[in-house]
Amino acid sequence: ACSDEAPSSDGGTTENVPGVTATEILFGTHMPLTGPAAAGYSKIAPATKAYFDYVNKNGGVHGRQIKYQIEDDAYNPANTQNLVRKLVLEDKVFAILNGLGTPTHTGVLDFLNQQKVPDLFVASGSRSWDQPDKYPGTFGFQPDYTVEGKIMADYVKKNFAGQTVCHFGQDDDFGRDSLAGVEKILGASGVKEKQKYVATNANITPQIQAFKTAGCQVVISGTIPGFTARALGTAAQLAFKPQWVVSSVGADNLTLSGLLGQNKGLLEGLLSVGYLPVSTDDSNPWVQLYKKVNAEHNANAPFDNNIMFGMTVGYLTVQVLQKAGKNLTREKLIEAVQSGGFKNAAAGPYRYSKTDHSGIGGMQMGKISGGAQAAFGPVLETDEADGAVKEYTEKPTTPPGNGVPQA
Amino acid sequence: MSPPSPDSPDTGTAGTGIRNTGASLELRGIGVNFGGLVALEDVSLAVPAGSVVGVIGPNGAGKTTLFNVVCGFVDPSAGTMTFEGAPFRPRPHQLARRGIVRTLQGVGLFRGLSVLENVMAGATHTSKAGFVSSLFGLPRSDREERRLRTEALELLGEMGVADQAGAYPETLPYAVRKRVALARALVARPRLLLLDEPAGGLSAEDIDELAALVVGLPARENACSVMLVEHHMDLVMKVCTAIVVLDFGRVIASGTPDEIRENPAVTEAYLGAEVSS
Amino acid sequence: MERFIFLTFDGVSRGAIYAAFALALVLIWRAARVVNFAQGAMAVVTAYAAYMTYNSTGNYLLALLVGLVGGLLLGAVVERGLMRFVGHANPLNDVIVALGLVLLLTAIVGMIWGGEYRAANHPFDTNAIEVGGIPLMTQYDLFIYGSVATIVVLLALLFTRTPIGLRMRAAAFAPEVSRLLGVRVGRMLTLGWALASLVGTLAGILILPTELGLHPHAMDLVFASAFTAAVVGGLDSPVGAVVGGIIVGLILSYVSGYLGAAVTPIAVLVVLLAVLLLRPGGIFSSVRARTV
Amino acid sequence: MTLLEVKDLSSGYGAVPVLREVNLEVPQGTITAVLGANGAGKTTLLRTLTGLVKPTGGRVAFNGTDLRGCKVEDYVQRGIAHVPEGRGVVAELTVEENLRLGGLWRKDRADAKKATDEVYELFEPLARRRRSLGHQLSGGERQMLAVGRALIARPRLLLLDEPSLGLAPKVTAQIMALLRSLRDSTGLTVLLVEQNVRSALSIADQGVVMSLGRVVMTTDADRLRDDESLRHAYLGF
Amino acid sequence: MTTTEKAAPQSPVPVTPQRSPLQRFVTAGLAPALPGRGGSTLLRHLIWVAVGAVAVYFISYGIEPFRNYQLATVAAYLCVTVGLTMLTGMNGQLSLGHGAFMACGAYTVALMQNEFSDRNILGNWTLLVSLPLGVLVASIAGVVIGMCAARLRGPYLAGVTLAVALVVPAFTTRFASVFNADQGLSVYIAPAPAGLGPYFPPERWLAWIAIICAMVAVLLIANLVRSRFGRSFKAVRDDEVAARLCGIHVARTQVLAFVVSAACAGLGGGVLAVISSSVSPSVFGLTLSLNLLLAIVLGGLGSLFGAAWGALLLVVLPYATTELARSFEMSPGMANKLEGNLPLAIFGLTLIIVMLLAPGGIQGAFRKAGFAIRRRLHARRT
Ligand SMILES: Nc1ncnc2c1ncn2[C@@H]1O[C@H](COP(=O)(O)OP(=O)(O)OP(=O)(O)O)[C@@H](O)[C@H]1O
Ligand SMILES: Nc1ncnc2c1ncn2[C@@H]1O[C@H](COP(=O)(O)OP(=O)(O)OP(=O)(O)O)[C@@H](O)[C@H]1O
Ligand SMILES: [Mg+2]
Ligand SMILES: [Mg+2]
Repeated sequence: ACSDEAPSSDGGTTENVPGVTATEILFGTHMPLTGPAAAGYSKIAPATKAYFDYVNKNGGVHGRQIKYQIEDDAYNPANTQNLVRKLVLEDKVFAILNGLGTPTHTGVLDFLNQQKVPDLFVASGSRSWDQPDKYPGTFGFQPDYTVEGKIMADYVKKNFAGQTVCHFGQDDDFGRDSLAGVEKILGASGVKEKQKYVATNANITPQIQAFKTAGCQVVISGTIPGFTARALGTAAQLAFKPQWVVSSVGADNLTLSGLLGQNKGLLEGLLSVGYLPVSTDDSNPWVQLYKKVNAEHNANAPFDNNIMFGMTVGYLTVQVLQKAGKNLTREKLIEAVQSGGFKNAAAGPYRYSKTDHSGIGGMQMGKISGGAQAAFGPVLETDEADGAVKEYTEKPTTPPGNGVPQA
Repeated sequence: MSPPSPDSPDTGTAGTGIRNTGASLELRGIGVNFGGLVALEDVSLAVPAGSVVGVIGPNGAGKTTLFNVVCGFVDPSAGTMTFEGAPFRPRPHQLARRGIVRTLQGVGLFRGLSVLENVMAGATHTSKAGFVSSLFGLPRSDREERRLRTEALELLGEMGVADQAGAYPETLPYAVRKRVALARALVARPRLLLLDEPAGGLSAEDIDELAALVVGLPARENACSVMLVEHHMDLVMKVCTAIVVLDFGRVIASGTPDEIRENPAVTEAYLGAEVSS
Repeated sequence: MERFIFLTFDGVSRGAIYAAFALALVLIWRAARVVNFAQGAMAVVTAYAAYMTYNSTGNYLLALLVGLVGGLLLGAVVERGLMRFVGHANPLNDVIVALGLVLLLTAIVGMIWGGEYRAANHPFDTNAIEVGGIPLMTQYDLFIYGSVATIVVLLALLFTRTPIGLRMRAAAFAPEVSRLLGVRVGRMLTLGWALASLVGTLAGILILPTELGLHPHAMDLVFASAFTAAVVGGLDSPVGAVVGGIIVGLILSYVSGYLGAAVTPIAVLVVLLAVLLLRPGGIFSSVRARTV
Repeated sequence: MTLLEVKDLSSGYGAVPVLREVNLEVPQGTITAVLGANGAGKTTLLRTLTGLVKPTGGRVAFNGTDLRGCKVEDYVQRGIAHVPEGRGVVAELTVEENLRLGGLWRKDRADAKKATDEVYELFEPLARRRRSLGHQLSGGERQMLAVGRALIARPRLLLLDEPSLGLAPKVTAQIMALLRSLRDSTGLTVLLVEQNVRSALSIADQGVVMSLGRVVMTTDADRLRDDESLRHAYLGF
Repeated sequence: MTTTEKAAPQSPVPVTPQRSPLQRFVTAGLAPALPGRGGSTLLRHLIWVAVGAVAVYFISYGIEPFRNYQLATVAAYLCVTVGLTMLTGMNGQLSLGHGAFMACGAYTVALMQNEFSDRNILGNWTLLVSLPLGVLVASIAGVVIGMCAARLRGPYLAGVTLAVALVVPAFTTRFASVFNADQGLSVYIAPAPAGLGPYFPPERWLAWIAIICAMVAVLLIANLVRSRFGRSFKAVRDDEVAARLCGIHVARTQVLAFVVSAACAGLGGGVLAVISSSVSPSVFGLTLSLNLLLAIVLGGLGSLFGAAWGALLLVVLPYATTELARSFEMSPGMANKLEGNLPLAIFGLTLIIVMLLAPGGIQGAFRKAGFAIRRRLHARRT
């Protein structure tokens, strides 16, 4: 059909909003379900979907059921470009939700922006998502890697004063931004040895040996779980025992002990930083709620931080939808996110506003001891610029009784 | 007849036993080693213009190696070569341009090319179409292709296989393939043609035709001399104006066919006594 | 200097494993003139078998045995059930079918065991043996050296000293002639694949503890390195595979240690080009074929 | 006694028929020369006999037993050796290994060894080049190797496809003489495809002429050799 | 490596020089080509390209934006597959690294386009500078690798090109200030010309750009293949010694084939960058290179039609398998396990089955069918 006169994506009228009908809202996402990057991450989208199913069973949002279409991009940007266009142009989704990965999602930013498709809660800590002028429809979710780096460094500065601090990072924006954050607190000279790894080369012995030679006592680590585990294993082999402080990306106790197997004892004492409740903390009401949803709608998949993450995204989305109101449009959705003030399982505040599209701004240190990971100390908050790291004092919330946020 | 001595005043043609009529190709003192193996040693010979020179000898005597030296596939460890009076350092892909073409033991046709294309490929070096005109399909390229095609068809006609122009080599009888290979060699208008066992695998009838053809080559419009390696003595005796005999990489005899036939050393090393019936 | 020695030892232990994997490729190349792009995926399947065994019994040797026997079987099955039927009109067909097999095996493994990384446990002490304060190698490294050396020696003997080896080589180079000489070419192919798969499995099991862990794609990058190693050494030579493997291991270690991990692929390419420009058939290529 | 009996044998490549109902009897202890123009189907006949080309009809009996369903690999053990046309040499193996391969299946190690030595004696260029790879050999040396290797099997029936191709006249004569003496001393049966009609007929007992995939004449070799009109009619010289 | 093309059986139909274009089209690739026949190669190929372009123009109006995007992707891949088919199918050189040449083109286009837009030089015409420049850069890379490739055969060539494929991410990481490492660059692409109307879908405009590029690539390669160079390519593949004796410089011919195909890949990469308005290294990784190879083999190596099939497959096959897998109803537990893996399994299985049943690829199967039909027609006529 000739569609010259029938623009499909202006989204200006309430009655003709892509992906929204009287009974349904359709979200789409791209995730690595297969391929080397799939480990762990493949559990996020199904968890979100499970939470949506839970909400749907409880009547949906404003009477609409939430549909979630998950596309497997295998962490290959070429696939992402293709699949996101399919989601937008062919499946006509209402919004893209929680697309995962920096390189993958970067490739579709311009497209989504041109099409004016809301691009919510990108699952990556890159700072790229927070550009309201250039990408008004894109919002981050997790604390960016610089914020994370600053918070870790702040803790190290206060608690390991005088010790030799080093930084281990992935050779991309993750490691780079993380190091930038650390150096904002400790100064460039405060980090004695900086080493990088690439995800395609699992042998990091040369790097770890460099740390040992440099006499590092604390290593702050912007690593994915596989490399956190390898770093610990390799260090042990070299009889090198620094204090590890690891980014939330690579510090999930469950994942790490799986990776380390018989050597999981090495995790003892590992410091981490997090923005969600620890998945093993059964006393946490959010964990209780999510576990229930997981059992009912997600075939009781092994419950880890990835599932926490997915469920929280789902919860936040429902909060936003409630706020956007019955007459749902893309503009209203974006306005709703920008109005901010969301509170849920996340430790820190969501910073969403007209001028700020970055996500969660607060984190809490955690520690593995006796085989269990637990958060400790205050929730800390900072920005990616030169702002100080300060305490966030608001009380944590608990979920409503039926587990579905109300408008 | 004894091998030519290096200081012989007439080295160039002494080996052939033919009066010097202006040598087309001339080899002096060629030697080749493969590791420890001496494949050729001090080989001198000349192919005068307008002659058909046969190279014979026992298996492994170095005949093919000699051809390889002339074609530049093997670098000689000693000796010099001249072609048409000028010193000559062969490189295989430039041979055709210099006027030397060689056929291979077996057929060596391109299996992915039709008969016509095979023959056209033989004249590749004469095409004046450059990369750009070929890439853009310019008239120059078309013109040259048409010329090649005409010439190729002409030669295929001469060999009596024009009706097979569109066929692929593998589907053709061996004798036809041999003819195509010959057409491919001749389309390049060589002045010296090297034939490596042209009669191998051919029937008596085909060999007779081949002989007639080879004898006629020097008299063709584009006259060419021929150097020929062959074990089929009938053919060699019939077509050659001179014969060189190699054994263990050395020239052990040379002369006219009749001289060679009578030479006891050649009989001993190569011909052997015909099996009596 | 200390760093250099350290990096050298690190490179050699890595290289030994690439060597084992490269050996598997060399084996199939010698037996069937095929570069088996599915080698990695096949090794993953058998590594899972070994993993399951070790987890349920705690017996490393038993697990190793299960893996190796599984490898033998898998190799035979792949040859008998699949590669045998591939048309040889075009040598690329083998490559494509192998790639198809990679996708299929990866998908099946993913369906059964999921995409998670699993720890590859082993009963060896991982504390490095230090010499002069430089941690040189672990017990596990010694185990690797031992296994790889054994395999190389056995394979070399097999190929050069035994009739079976001669048959395998002949069958690969000239199947038709070999059949006329009474060589059961089909069986030789199956045997070649089975052996190669066994060696590949061993390499896979050996390398896992030094990689991120077992998951459906665990061998993807190992395959690339091993292929490079095999090519550097000359695909026809088991000794070449070992030397090639160690060269690749050393490059990866030195370059990663001195220039940064990100540069390693560039270094590998440069070395590969340098080696192959000097010896287009790999370091251990035999005499150049006579073409005319 | 008939060692090899071919009845109505047909075969071809893909859909293209080449052999058309070939009938042939080869008596034990004789040499049969198969003659014919290029493309007559001689090679195809030999290839069909040893199963390299699947027959589309007819049957082959060797020593009274039907060879249908017999695997290519088994022929040599039954006593049939086939020297294929052209390069029947494993180019990547050395001369020694090629010869070893020829006797691998034999139980009688000592005799295999003896046969190998005989081959070296017979083809003395091979003895000089034991450690050379197949592809380094000259055309004729390869041919010697292929023929020699077949002899190591000590076959009862030897199928030779243009053994004289690329061989010096002396060696050709040598091989012909050898075949004759093997026939006389050991009762070897030979099916000899040759373009070199004269030398083939010089030792053959029986001549078979093929044309366009059919056997057009089977006769005594002597007759074919001596009767010029017959030769003219069938062989063109 | 000698990639052998199954020799077509001798044509049972006598080859007549004068045939209608339709007849020629029907039998193109079926009959043994008789090169050097009358008429202008350029004109003949131009007519085909024009017909194709007009057809695609109308098609692009008839389909949805996403289909237009898919069409554009097919066109981008087509640029690459024609070159690769020429290289692998006709010249017998195997490359596992063409993704890297695509990356050369793509990054050049990206950097140029962004440079233009930074200097406020806007408009679609800048592509006329960027794309050729991308082709140039890819060609230069092609010369370097091609010179090495010309010395290598079979798996050794595969080994080197594999290493080339793996180098792309390393380069972008090493020179992150230019290429921005893994994250890649977004590419400034001017909107469709205003003359096309305010609601003209950008995908259709991009599809046009891509198709024009593909047509140019196909046209030029078709010319080349029909020229003496095409003949030399095949000659070198079939028998190097004989080719040299025919006066063909083997190494130079191989380098030329490599460079031309690298240039095509550069164009394809550039087009891909344009239509997706972004570049990043993992797009051009080993997976892409292997997929390209897979596509041309499945399409059929013998002719350029195979390249077209291949390009189509690259887009359709992943899409189709995912849709197929999605059509099965599954419980959430099942779904978690099978999601992603099922399409992968179907994809792999398809590859294997096609290769076993139709080793000549799609074009080979068509060719066979064509022969059967023609033989039958011929039989009926006589
Ligand atoms: N590339 C090579 N490497 C090693 N030896 C070689 C090589 N080329 C030739 N030879 C040896 O050199 C000798 C001469 O070989 P050549 O091929 O020239 O013989 P020929 O006279 O052509 O024999 P034929 O009549 O059997 O073809 C042979 O013994 C051969 O084995
Ligand atoms: N592999 C093949 N595919 C298709 N046709 C073939 C094949 N091999 C042979 N032919 C055809 O079969 C026919 C008989 O060939 P064959 O090789 O048996 O003849 P021949 O009598 O041995 O000839 P020559 O004296 O040339 O060796 C020929 O027309 C040939 O073109
Ligand atoms: Mg010779
Ligand atoms: Mg024959």
